[in-house]
Amino acid sequence: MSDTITRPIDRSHMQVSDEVAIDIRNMNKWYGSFHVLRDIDLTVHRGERIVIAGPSGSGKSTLIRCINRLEEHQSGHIVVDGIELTNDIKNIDKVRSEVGMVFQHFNLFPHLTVLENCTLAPIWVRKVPRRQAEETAMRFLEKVKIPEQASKYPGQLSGGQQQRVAIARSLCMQPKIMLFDEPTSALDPEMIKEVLDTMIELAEEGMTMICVTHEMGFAQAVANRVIFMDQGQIVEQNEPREFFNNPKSERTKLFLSQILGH
Amino acid sequence: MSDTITRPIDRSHMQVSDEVAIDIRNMNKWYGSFHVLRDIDLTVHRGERIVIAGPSGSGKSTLIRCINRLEEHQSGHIVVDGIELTNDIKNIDKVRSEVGMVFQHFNLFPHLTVLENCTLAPIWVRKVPRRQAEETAMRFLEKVKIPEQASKYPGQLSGGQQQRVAIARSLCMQPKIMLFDEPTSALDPEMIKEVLDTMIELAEEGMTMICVTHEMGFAQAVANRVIFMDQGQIVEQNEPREFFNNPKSERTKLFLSQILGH
Amino acid sequence: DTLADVKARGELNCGVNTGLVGFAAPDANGNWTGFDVDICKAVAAAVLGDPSKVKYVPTTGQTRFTALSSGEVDILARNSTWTFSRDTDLKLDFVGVNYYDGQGFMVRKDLGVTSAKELDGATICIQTGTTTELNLADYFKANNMAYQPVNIDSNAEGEQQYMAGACDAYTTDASGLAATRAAFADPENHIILPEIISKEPLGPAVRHGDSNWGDVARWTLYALIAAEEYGITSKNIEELSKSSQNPEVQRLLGVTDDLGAMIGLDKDWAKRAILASGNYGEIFAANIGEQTPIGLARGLNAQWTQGGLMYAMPFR
Amino acid sequence: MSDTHAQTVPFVRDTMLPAAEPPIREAGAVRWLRENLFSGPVNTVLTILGVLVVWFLVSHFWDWFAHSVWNAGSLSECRQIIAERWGEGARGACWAVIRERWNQYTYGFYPSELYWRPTMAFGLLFLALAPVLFSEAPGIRRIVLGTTTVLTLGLMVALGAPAAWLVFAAVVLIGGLVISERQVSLLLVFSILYPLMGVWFLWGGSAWGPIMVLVGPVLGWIAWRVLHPVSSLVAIIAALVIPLLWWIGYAGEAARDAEGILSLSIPAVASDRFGGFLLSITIGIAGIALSLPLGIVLALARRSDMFLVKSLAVIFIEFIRGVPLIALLFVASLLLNYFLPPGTNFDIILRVIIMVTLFSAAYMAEVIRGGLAALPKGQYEAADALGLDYWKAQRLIVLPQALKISIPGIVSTFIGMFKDTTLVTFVGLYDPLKSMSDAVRASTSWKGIYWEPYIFVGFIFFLICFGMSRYSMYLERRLARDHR
Amino acid sequence: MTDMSAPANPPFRPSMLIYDRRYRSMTFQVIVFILVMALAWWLVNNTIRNLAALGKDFNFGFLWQRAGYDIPQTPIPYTSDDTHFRAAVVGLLNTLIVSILGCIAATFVGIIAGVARLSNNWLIARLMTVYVEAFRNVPLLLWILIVFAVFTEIMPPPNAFRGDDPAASMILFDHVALTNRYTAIPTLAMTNDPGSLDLGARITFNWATIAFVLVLIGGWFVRRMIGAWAQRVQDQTGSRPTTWWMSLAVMTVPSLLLIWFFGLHFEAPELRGFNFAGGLNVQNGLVALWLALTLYTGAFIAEIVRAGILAVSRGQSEAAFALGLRPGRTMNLVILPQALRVIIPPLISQYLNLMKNSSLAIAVGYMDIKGTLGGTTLNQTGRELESIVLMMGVYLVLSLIISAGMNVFNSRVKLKER
Ligand SMILES: Nc1ncnc2c1ncn2[C@@H]1O[C@H](COP(=O)(O)OP(=O)(O)OP(=O)(O)O)[C@@H](O)[C@H]1O
Ligand SMILES: Nc1ncnc2c1ncn2[C@@H]1O[C@H](COP(=O)(O)OP(=O)(O)OP(=O)(O)O)[C@@H](O)[C@H]1O
Ligand SMILES: [Mg+2]
Ligand SMILES: [Mg+2]
Repeated sequence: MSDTITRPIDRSHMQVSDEVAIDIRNMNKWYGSFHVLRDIDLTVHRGERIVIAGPSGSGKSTLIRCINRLEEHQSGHIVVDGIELTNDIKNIDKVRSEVGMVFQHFNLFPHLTVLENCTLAPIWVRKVPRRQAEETAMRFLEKVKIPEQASKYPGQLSGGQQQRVAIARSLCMQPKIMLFDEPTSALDPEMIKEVLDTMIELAEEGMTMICVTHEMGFAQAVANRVIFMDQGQIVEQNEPREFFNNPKSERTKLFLSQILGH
Repeated sequence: MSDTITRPIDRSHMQVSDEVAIDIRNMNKWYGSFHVLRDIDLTVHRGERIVIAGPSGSGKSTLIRCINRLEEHQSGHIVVDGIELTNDIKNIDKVRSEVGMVFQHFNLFPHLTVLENCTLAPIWVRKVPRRQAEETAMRFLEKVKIPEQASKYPGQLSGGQQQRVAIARSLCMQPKIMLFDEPTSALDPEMIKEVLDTMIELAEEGMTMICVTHEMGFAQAVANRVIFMDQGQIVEQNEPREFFNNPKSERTKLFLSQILGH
Repeated sequence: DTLADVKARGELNCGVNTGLVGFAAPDANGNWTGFDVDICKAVAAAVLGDPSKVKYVPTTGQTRFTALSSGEVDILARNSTWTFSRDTDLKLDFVGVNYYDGQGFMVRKDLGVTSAKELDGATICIQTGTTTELNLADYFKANNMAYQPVNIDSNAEGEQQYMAGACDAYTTDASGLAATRAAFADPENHIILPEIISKEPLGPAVRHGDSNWGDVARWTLYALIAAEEYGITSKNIEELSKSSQNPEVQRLLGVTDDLGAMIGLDKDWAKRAILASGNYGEIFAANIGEQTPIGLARGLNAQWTQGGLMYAMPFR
Repeated sequence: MSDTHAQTVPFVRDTMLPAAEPPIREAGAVRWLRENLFSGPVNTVLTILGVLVVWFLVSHFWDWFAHSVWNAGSLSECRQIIAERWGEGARGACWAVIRERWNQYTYGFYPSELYWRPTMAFGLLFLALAPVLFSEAPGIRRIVLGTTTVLTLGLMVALGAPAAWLVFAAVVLIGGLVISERQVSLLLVFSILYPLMGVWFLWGGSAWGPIMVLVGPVLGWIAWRVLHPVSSLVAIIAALVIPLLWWIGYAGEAARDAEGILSLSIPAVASDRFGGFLLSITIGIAGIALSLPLGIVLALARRSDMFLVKSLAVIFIEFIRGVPLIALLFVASLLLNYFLPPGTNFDIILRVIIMVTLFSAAYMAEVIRGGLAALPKGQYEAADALGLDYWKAQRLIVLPQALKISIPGIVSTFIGMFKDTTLVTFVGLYDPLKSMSDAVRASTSWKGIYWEPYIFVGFIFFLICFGMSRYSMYLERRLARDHR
Repeated sequence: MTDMSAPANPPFRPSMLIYDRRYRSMTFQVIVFILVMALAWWLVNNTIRNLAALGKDFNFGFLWQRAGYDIPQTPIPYTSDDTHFRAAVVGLLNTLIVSILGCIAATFVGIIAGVARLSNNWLIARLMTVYVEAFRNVPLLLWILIVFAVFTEIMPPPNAFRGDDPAASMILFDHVALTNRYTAIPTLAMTNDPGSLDLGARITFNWATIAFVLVLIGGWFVRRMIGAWAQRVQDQTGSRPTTWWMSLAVMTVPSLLLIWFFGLHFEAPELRGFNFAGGLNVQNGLVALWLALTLYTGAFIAEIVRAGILAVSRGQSEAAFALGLRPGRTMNLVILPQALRVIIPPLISQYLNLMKNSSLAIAVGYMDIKGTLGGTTLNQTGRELESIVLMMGVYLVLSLIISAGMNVFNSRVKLKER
């Protein structure tokens, strides 16, 4: 499936700054007595684009869901944009409005139009006037190339369009960081490309991104770093070319052979 | 999707005998006043593997459902294994226990375990002792490569596994003919392969099969004949290589360009 | 303090029957009329100066006493029998008797029964939640007879059952029987058996523990009875209050002595009460007397001077 | 081995066959009869049985219905007319009782010169419901509102409503119709104000009462606006406490004072004059309007992960659902006064409404809980990820969807509750079914009439409930379509 | 989990009560708890003050006083000399009788109507639709009154059976008389009466009854054993022996023997005096209530059954047919087991509703617990608080028992899924 990325990518804006966007130290998480995440250490710099890969059940989703506190971690520290994630609701709210998230199943609000989906959070969380929120929303809908769908309901759109709306919805909060959890895996092959293109465009603009995906073409094209997880641990991380051509650990090799051979 | 068939196929057993398994003559069927099947003539020999293709709504499902009398035809004759399908309940019963059918949505019985799904019909229809029925069932479950799931419930299995159980369930009645109605179209791509492999194995053993499918790779690999239907009629039939490389009718060409271009 | 409450509210809450022709029933427009209703009017007139300032609260046999004790109604004028346990255990105070009644039976003439003693094995309709239920059980037990009760929760339903022949006899207070029979299309085909199996002194009741209010209710009732005794009617009352020389009448009508002040009312309280719907005799005649369809004779309810039991305590 | 067999002659069809007509036994009435009535021996027997049942019913009841009398002053007159028209011994229905007591059945003992008030209140109710019930079906909404407007105004004229109020009703209804064509959501304001308005129309008295009640939330909102920048906690507490204090402390007084300054009174009608369908509908509507919010709160509480809150909700719901409504009504009429401070004594209708509300709120909570459970978890997560807090997420994302899913359940709860309003007869209120019919039968002229009142009342209930259940089916179908 | 280095807990600040997720829910719960307790205290306090003001107390002693009223239909011996408590028990038993009979009959009616509504017979399906809609959209109270009225207005009074040329006659070989008061049915009498087992409190069971119950239970067990045996044979040989005649014999023969042994026979009711005697007179109140509850609840059950059957997708029966199963077997082995999972939970809540609705007995004078404890007893003693609390408690316990049963069932049949 690596052939989905077709056009040459402009990497001119994709520079990584020294500022730390996310800092995870020694983080552990359990579900009951099941140890899902073990001693995760990860620093993400502003402007970095990270792809997380790994077998099913390895804890990829859990990791990124910890970053905006959809899941609570039990030990260690997560600092996002300088704010430590604790049980303090104010901090959580602040982090969540800095971090956008796109889910595998889009999770659009079916009872609201596309435009309303996009303006909801700016209006109610950021307290932006409606007029202005709608203008911003239209701008982002244009960016994801579906401004003409603004007044439709999500149920009337195709999967790829829905996912792009989901991306626009997150962008409307003008987040500093975007998290993607397998954004293309629920889509039909033709639609995958639409969504990946949108994501590449974002990457070109220098957005800090963490993306769980098995689209290796995408990883090679845009990622600064690929992280491979297994059994709740980060097994290997490297820049993409090295990662694909010259994996270090046995597990990674096995995984890559399955993914690419398929 | 033609790349799903990877391994070389052993065609040594796949010989077609002269015996007629199914003979359909001049068959017509209406739903109310809608003429679904028009003048169908089709002879299937023992050991033949037939793939039926055609646009949606062309009557493919209806045709194969007529063969085991899930639908009644209104004129013409259908003779299965020497038995004419009429309203005679005994004949219908006889035909149904000779003909296995696999549905698009598996239709496993969710309240029974996999093993019970497989033994239900042998015990109650064929009056096989339970012990023996279970042994047979385990044999077929092994053949479809999921003997270890025997005591689970269908709801606990993945789609591909469920479809393989459905195949095993049909096989347990040791039918002479198997009908498949788009057996893979409700499955995720990785699971399609599992099911197709199972079907290829069956084909290699010389089972008479009629399969409605759009998996052209499968058709090319195992079919003796591809039948193309449109508007309730058989528009073209040919051996697979000819059918794909050199379609005669305009409709077939159009259809193939859509399917393969995709 | 109920009196003050009523005055402050400007309205008297009066508990009445949900519908018993002659005693209390709403007409098609919701205007209440009847023997018990007139008691309410008299009390309202005495206390508030206006007989129309009454809110009628229809109560069923089951809800009536609670309505009173919970304060939902100020006075219960709903043909309720004065009994020991009600007066004591139920914490009610009966203020007097406005109708001396007794429980009787009504049967169809063609049943051929002439005495209650012949009712052994009969099916009998009774209204639940009344003393009749208890009296009936006691009477049949005492006479060593069996019966099958049919417990019905409203008077109308009971009549319906009786008329359809679902019970051989219908039992309730004799007054009720008469009222019911009077309303039948064929009253001549039904007879009321001679036996009266219980004493049913019916009277208005108030909550236990508020003697002031009890006094107001009691003496309003007596004022109506006394008025009849002294010949004061709603027609001649104005004239009498000016001309009568009878000292008791003068006291009653507030010409001399201010009896009203002693119960927290003004001088003219009794006059207004009598004016509301007339004296006891007038009320009786207008609602249930012989001229009405119900056609009850005064009987026990005649003035003591006429050989009856109606006896107002002296106004002094 | 050859795997291309001699039999697989290539075949191409050059001319497509046209569709043919089905054979005769597959079409028309013959087919219909064969498939629907006589498709086997069992079915044939059933059909014959069914015909027999229908025949039995018709033959036994037809003459009674056919011999209907609509115009008579009493039952005996009715019987006389029947005997005259259809001969001695003929049976017949005497609908004259309905004709004569029509107003009593509809309005109870409501003062007849004020009949127009409940009529207007009922008409305006549809305007208030339109943006909720028919928000996405402008066609149906137009028909409903148009009919309501015409009917309400017509009836009001017929009932002799004062001209000023006629103008008022006309302005509101026609204005509503116009607004609903432009932007339905604006009508929601009217929906929110309607309960107080409806109460005022029905019970009358000074308009200042409802207005002062309304002032409470306004004060709360102002307090919240003012205090929010200081501290959101204080703001929330103030927004909750100030309206309460206002209602308990000053609202009554303020209403009296305002009335003194500027009188806005219409004649008051006491609760005991309510009866018949007016009573049923009043209790029903009040019950649904109050039980819905309470049900939502209970449902949210029951799904909460706070143990105490959840247990309280469970206990309450299971308790209410475990006892018969009639027992609760007896609590309302017999016990409620025990539970309140000595000396409080409030309207029996209000008490019944409270109990009916609690009762249906428990059922409503279960219905809404089902709706909440049907929402995919992703919706909650998406709301969280966007930074919406609990209440905002509930209000903007969860409830709008959950309520929509639950509407069929809510409607059937309402049907059940509306039917149950007949039970108020056991606490001495004049419901249309038993008390009112008993009252009618207690009069000399209609004594002994039995079936007609029951059939009439049953028919009206059937119309209303059947209408509602059809509405919910329509909604179910529409929702099924909306959800892809 | 021992190795987890907990994040350095920030020191506690009061603002954390609101802003810290862990404390916030606690704060909220404490507030709710205080409010609820305050409300409860307020209610209880009011009640105490009100009772004191009225000079009443809260005391269940009245239950042991003489009741003084009669009850038409008593499943256990009861006279007006018995206590209010016994009256309440009679009421409770009456509630249970009508509820259980109602549940059984409503289930039958509901299943038949539900299946008939799905029938491909147009006429039957339409008739059932009319039935279901009529009962679901009209208040139950009205149906009770109408059914009751049908009995009182249309059935003949007992004395119509009198005379040489009676206006009415008994049905079922002169054994049953339908009157406008009751249905007189025959009682069972024995020539060899074995006497009764006395349980005290004047509650007795005839030994013959006990013998029948035991024989039936025993027969049921034997039947199950036969079933298990048939299953074993089928498992071994593949063909299932026909067992219905064995089951039938096991269920009937011992009972027939007992009937012969005890000399059991019907004693037909006979008109004596005003009423029928010698048989059992089943009050019309009970019959009407039972019938109305049955038809009303049956309409709801019909919808549940219909929905349950529709919930099993068509694919299931097609798959079964394709395997060669006959329609009857398909119903038993495939459709019903799945439909029942869908049907039974709402079915049980209908049972609950029926039990609660039986409190409308008050409308037809059937003395259930609402009629005795919550009606006459309450009224005669004026103990409304105690009576109603007790009565609600009884209903609550009954409901909880039923819903506990439902929960057990639900957790047992839950489909296993991923
Ligand atoms: N709520 C939960 N309770 C208990 N265990 C859970 C929960 N959510 C996830 N898990 C388990 O935690 C592990 C990690 O799950 P996670 O969803 O993070 O995996 P993943 O790497 O994203 O896999 P996939 O590629 O399938 O999405 C899995 O074994 C899963 O079964
Ligand atoms: N029960 C039915 N009643 C009426 N029309 C039907 C029925 N079942 C199918 N049809 C119609 O008959 C035609 C043929 O249906 P069929 O399911 O055989 O098509 P198909 O070739 O299998 O299509 P698909 O690829 O979508 O499965 C379609 O137009 C369909 O709408
Ligand atoms: Mg995942
Ligand atoms: Mg198909």
